Amino acid sequence: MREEPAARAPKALAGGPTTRPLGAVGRDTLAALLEVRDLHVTFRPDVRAVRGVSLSLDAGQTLGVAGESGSGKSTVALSLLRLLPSSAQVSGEILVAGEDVLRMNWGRLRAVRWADASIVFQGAMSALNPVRTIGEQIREPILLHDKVGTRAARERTAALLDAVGVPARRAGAYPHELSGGQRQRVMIAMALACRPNLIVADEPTTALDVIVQAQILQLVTDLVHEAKISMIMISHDLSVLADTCDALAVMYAGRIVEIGDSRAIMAEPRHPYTRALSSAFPAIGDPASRLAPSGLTGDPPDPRRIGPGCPFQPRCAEAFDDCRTRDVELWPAGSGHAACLLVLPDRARSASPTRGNLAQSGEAAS
Amino acid sequence: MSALTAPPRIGRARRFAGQFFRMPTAIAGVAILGVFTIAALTAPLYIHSSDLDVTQATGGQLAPPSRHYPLGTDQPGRSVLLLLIWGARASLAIGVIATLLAVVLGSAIGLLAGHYQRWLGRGLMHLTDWFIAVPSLPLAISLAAVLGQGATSITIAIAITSWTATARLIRAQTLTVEARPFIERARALGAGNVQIMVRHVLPNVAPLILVSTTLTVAGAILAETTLTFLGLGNPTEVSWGTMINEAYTGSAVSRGAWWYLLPPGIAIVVVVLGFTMTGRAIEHILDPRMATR
Amino acid sequence: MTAPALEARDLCITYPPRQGRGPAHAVDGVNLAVGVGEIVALIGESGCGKSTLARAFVGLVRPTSGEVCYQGTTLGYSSKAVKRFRRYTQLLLQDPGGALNPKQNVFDAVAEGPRLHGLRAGLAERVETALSQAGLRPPAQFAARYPYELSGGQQQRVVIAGALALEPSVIVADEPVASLDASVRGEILRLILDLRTSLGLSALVVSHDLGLAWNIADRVAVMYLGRIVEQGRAEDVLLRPRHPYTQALLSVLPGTDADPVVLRGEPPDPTAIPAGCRFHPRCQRFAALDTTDGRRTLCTGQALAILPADAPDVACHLIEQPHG
Amino acid sequence: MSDVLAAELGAARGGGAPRWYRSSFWTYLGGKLLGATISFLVMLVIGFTIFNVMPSDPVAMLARQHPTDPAQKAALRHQLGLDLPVWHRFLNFVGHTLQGKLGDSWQYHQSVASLIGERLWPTVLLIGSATLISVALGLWLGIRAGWRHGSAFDRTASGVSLVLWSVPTFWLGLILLVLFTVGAGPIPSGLFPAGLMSTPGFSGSWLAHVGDTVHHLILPCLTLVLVIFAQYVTIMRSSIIDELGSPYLLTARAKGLRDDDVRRRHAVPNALLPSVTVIFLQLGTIVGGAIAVETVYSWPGLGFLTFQALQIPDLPLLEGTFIVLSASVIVMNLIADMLYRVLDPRVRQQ
Repeated sequence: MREEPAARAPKALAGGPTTRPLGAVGRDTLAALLEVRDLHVTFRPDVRAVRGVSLSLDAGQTLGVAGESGSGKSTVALSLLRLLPSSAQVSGEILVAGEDVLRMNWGRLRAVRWADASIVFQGAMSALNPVRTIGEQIREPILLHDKVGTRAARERTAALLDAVGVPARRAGAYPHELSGGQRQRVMIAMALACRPNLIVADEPTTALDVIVQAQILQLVTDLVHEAKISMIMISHDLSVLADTCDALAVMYAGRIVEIGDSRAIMAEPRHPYTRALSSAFPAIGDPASRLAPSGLTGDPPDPRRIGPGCPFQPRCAEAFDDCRTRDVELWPAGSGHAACLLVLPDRARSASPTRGNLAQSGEAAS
Repeated sequence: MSALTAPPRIGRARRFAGQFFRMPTAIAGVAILGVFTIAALTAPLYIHSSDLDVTQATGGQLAPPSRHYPLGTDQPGRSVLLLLIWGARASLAIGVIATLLAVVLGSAIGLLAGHYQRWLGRGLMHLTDWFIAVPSLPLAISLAAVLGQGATSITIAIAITSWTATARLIRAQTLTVEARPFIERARALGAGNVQIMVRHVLPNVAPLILVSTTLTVAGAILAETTLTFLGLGNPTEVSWGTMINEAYTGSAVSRGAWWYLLPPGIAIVVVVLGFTMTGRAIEHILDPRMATR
Repeated sequence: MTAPALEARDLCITYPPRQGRGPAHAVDGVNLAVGVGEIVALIGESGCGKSTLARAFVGLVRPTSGEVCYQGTTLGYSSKAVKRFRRYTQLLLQDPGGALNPKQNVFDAVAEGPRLHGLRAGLAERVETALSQAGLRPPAQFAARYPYELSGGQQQRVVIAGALALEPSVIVADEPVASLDASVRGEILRLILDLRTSLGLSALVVSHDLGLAWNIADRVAVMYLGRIVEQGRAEDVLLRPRHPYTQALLSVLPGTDADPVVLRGEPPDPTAIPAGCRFHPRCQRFAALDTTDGRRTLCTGQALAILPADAPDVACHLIEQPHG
Repeated sequence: MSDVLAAELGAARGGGAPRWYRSSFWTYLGGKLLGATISFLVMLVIGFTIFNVMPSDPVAMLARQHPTDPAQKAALRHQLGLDLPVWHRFLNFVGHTLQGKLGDSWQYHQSVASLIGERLWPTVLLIGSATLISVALGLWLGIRAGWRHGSAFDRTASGVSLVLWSVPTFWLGLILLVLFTVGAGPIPSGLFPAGLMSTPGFSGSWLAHVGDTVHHLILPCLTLVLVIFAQYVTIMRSSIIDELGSPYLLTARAKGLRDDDVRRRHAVPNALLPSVTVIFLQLGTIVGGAIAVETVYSWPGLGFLTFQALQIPDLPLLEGTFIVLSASVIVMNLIADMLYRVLDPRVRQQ
């Protein structure tokens, strides 16, 4: 086990592969709770789902990861606990409290799973075992990790169910007897069962109605702040993340294209894709989007065929020649970072950006 | 003016053939079926009635395999190899015909039971479930016994007892296909029941019908050989079942004449394997999940 | 005043009782009209009956009482009448991947409608125009493709092309963009808007997403437990909501600064509709009334009238002045 | 095979399950009992049609052995009640069957019911032991093969079961008979008895009798097991493979469970349900197998009785065995439905 120096001076912000979202207020003496360094995930034979993602999270901090299907956001979430299928080739480092998950032996990994970090999956209906009661499924990790008696485990389960707003007497019920909202609450109770330091919520409210979604989001944010647990929430809806998380990371084609304080990013998105993503969910009352839905032409990127240059170039309205050739990295932009040539101060950009992508690719509209 | 013309559909067939002949199980399966079918069809060319006639047998009684009789001889002295080839005709013919009857009947009932949810569908479903409750071999034995010995009664007996498996399978697949939104879209476009079944359900169920056919033939051949072994076949007709029956009733078993007992059994296993492997290969390629991935 | 392109008059749809639960009043008295060239958004939670209503509008579901009128004439349910009607009202579904037969290529999928309605003359041209109207340019490149070779957005465009091939006058879309990527969502909504301007198409879009209504709807109707509780011009309903349910829906939207009204209780159950105003068990305004207030009995006891089809209105006892 | 079974398993998992799934226990039981009775009646109709309507003239068949003049034939026809209208004969037939009066065997001049009574126990012993072993072996192997989908173990297990599925039962019996009784090469002859259920004229303590019967049972049971367990491996393997992709397994792994626990506590309970249904649906094939095995080993059960009934053919005896065998399969299916009810909480809960 490589001995990890306890205190690490934070990497310089500019250009460093590890970037620290600004949410945390100067608490950098303690090792970050979670630090991902240059994570690459490729599914055999040639699907490059994650192409160099780095981020870090301190205790009590919440990070929202936004992105569409194929952006690699769920792959990052699953790789944090090494839950990817065997066809995945993973490289880079994932340090949970300083210990690299990718190099842990199976015994140590199983001890970390759910005790240090737990996951709330999207489709609660299919993420719960249909033939076992919800009480059993919540007790399972408690009995496994905390080595307590079944009576203590039952009490903890009842307390957890109350905390998430599900009557404790429903512990004997089966998943198919609960509503969508209740099932998601059970998932949250299960995630809190072993008092983890980190909760990863993978699209926790996508399949729910607006009102139930609000209830669940409010529940998650209250529980997380109360217990000072850090959280990574994953969603395709930027505004949901901005409401619930301190920091925000936008992913596209397996990379982070923008990262920073969520309020700053929502107020002034620096990357064209972030702008398009936030305008895809209009704010009611904003005259700009009245009878004017905005979207992106072209298709989401195919992880098998990602060429040089900026992967967003084919769909970017502000692209210019360099975008097709020059590699982009997370450069400082405003209070956060963005992976786009537009944020570079130097004149690397050519004088006039050619009119968007329509000129170059004859690719039909998506 | 329009550059657009209805695109040809042969593309799909060529794509299927390309994938199919790259799978080892497919090649093995088709090879087996090919060899047996050719042997069975060309049998009359090199096997004369004299070879099969007990009175004109030339070999020694239960003689072990020799140069002249590669698989040895049977009780009356006929060449086991020639009997084996001639026997293939009966088993393949009965197996295939019985299966065609069973699969056509089963698919129709399965399709209707799956499509018409209301009384017609439930009625057919119950009919199938009641029929399935009756064990197939006792029913086949009874039918064959009453209809008298011979190929036709065995064919009917097998057909009547094997349509239910196909019906259940096709009904289950029809229900899954009908739950897909494109059926509702077709109905909203104005399609009637017949158009929905023929244009939308059938093409999506066809792969399973094809696979179920190969599996039913495999089962039919096993049933045919069992029935002939039990003495329900035509005793004068040469078939694998009768060969094994004679091995059982005759003294071959007690005298350990393995060369008379082994070949017909191995032939059955190989043919049945041939059908199952082909069926499994077709299913693997036409698997609806594969198509939509 | 020309008759509306599509209209529901006092429509009720009740599903028969199953396994010990009473009959489900999915649609419990609805008047809703879609004017010619107008886009109406019908907003509601899942289980409020909006999908059933959408299917009733295209004649897939027979109403228990009330009627569906197409350009003023009541829809008959004989197979001939329904078939003729189905040419002019087209249905869009939520899951574009599922809405296309995997064994059919794009040409056959689009030509399906015309072939069913016997429009075989000039079929290739009809399919080609439909594909390009739906934004799939150049059409020849898509004709031979199969659904699994297309992206979500392209699949939905093929479904739209299939509808356009029959030159419909009304499109009824049930959650048309709910399962599409955010970026592609705007493109499909803009296509629906373009079709309205270029072909004069009217559209009823059913969704749970208020942002969608703000994006493309002229008028908005909010549905709760089988009935419309508020309707009117999009600007009025979305910016100056008057029904407590609409206010609650808008208040919980992420990104709005209004203090969120998070309704208690579970989503409504169409087999057990509360007496009086059906929203009162979850209504924040009703909960705020102190117990002595006379109007409480109104909410719990007196049923509300069914809103008329076109005039903007609100179904609530606790509204002071009528709609502006 | 996997997709064929997937469709089958889908139906069994409630993909198209009829509405009774959610009704109360008693309506469920009532529904199933009604279904079983109707199956029984349908089976009686089939049996009646085959044995009484189809054969040209049972009396002619009967008279073939000993010469009888037309008057005697007419008397015989009247005595057998053949001159009554068909539906009347059917009612008599049902009445007699329910009272256990299955007519008399032409061959053995003994009542069919008594014959069947003697031969019932050996078949129950054979089928019971073979099924238990096959289910245990088949499920165990199927779970392991399915769980390690695509591994060498999986390929061999499914390959072996595919071959065994293709082997005709009676031929396999003969081969084992030749191998173990007549002896071939290294195997000494006479290792196992050549047939029957007990050595004729065996005397000895009760325990020795049991030992002798078991010694006779081994080969027939082995033959039946080899053929049936192969099907169960395929069914179970396919059902486990269906579960492999389910998200609740991912949750279980994320909880830190060992791979064995994920399989044992989560995948198997879900995969067991549809497999049990499909297995019990194929009980009929076990009865078929038993007939072949009993014939080869002259095991004195209903199967061998069916074979013996084929000699003349002895129609009343054949009819009797057909009815009893079919009734036993119907009862086994009923038990299966009850078992499924207990296993699947989604059903039991209501």
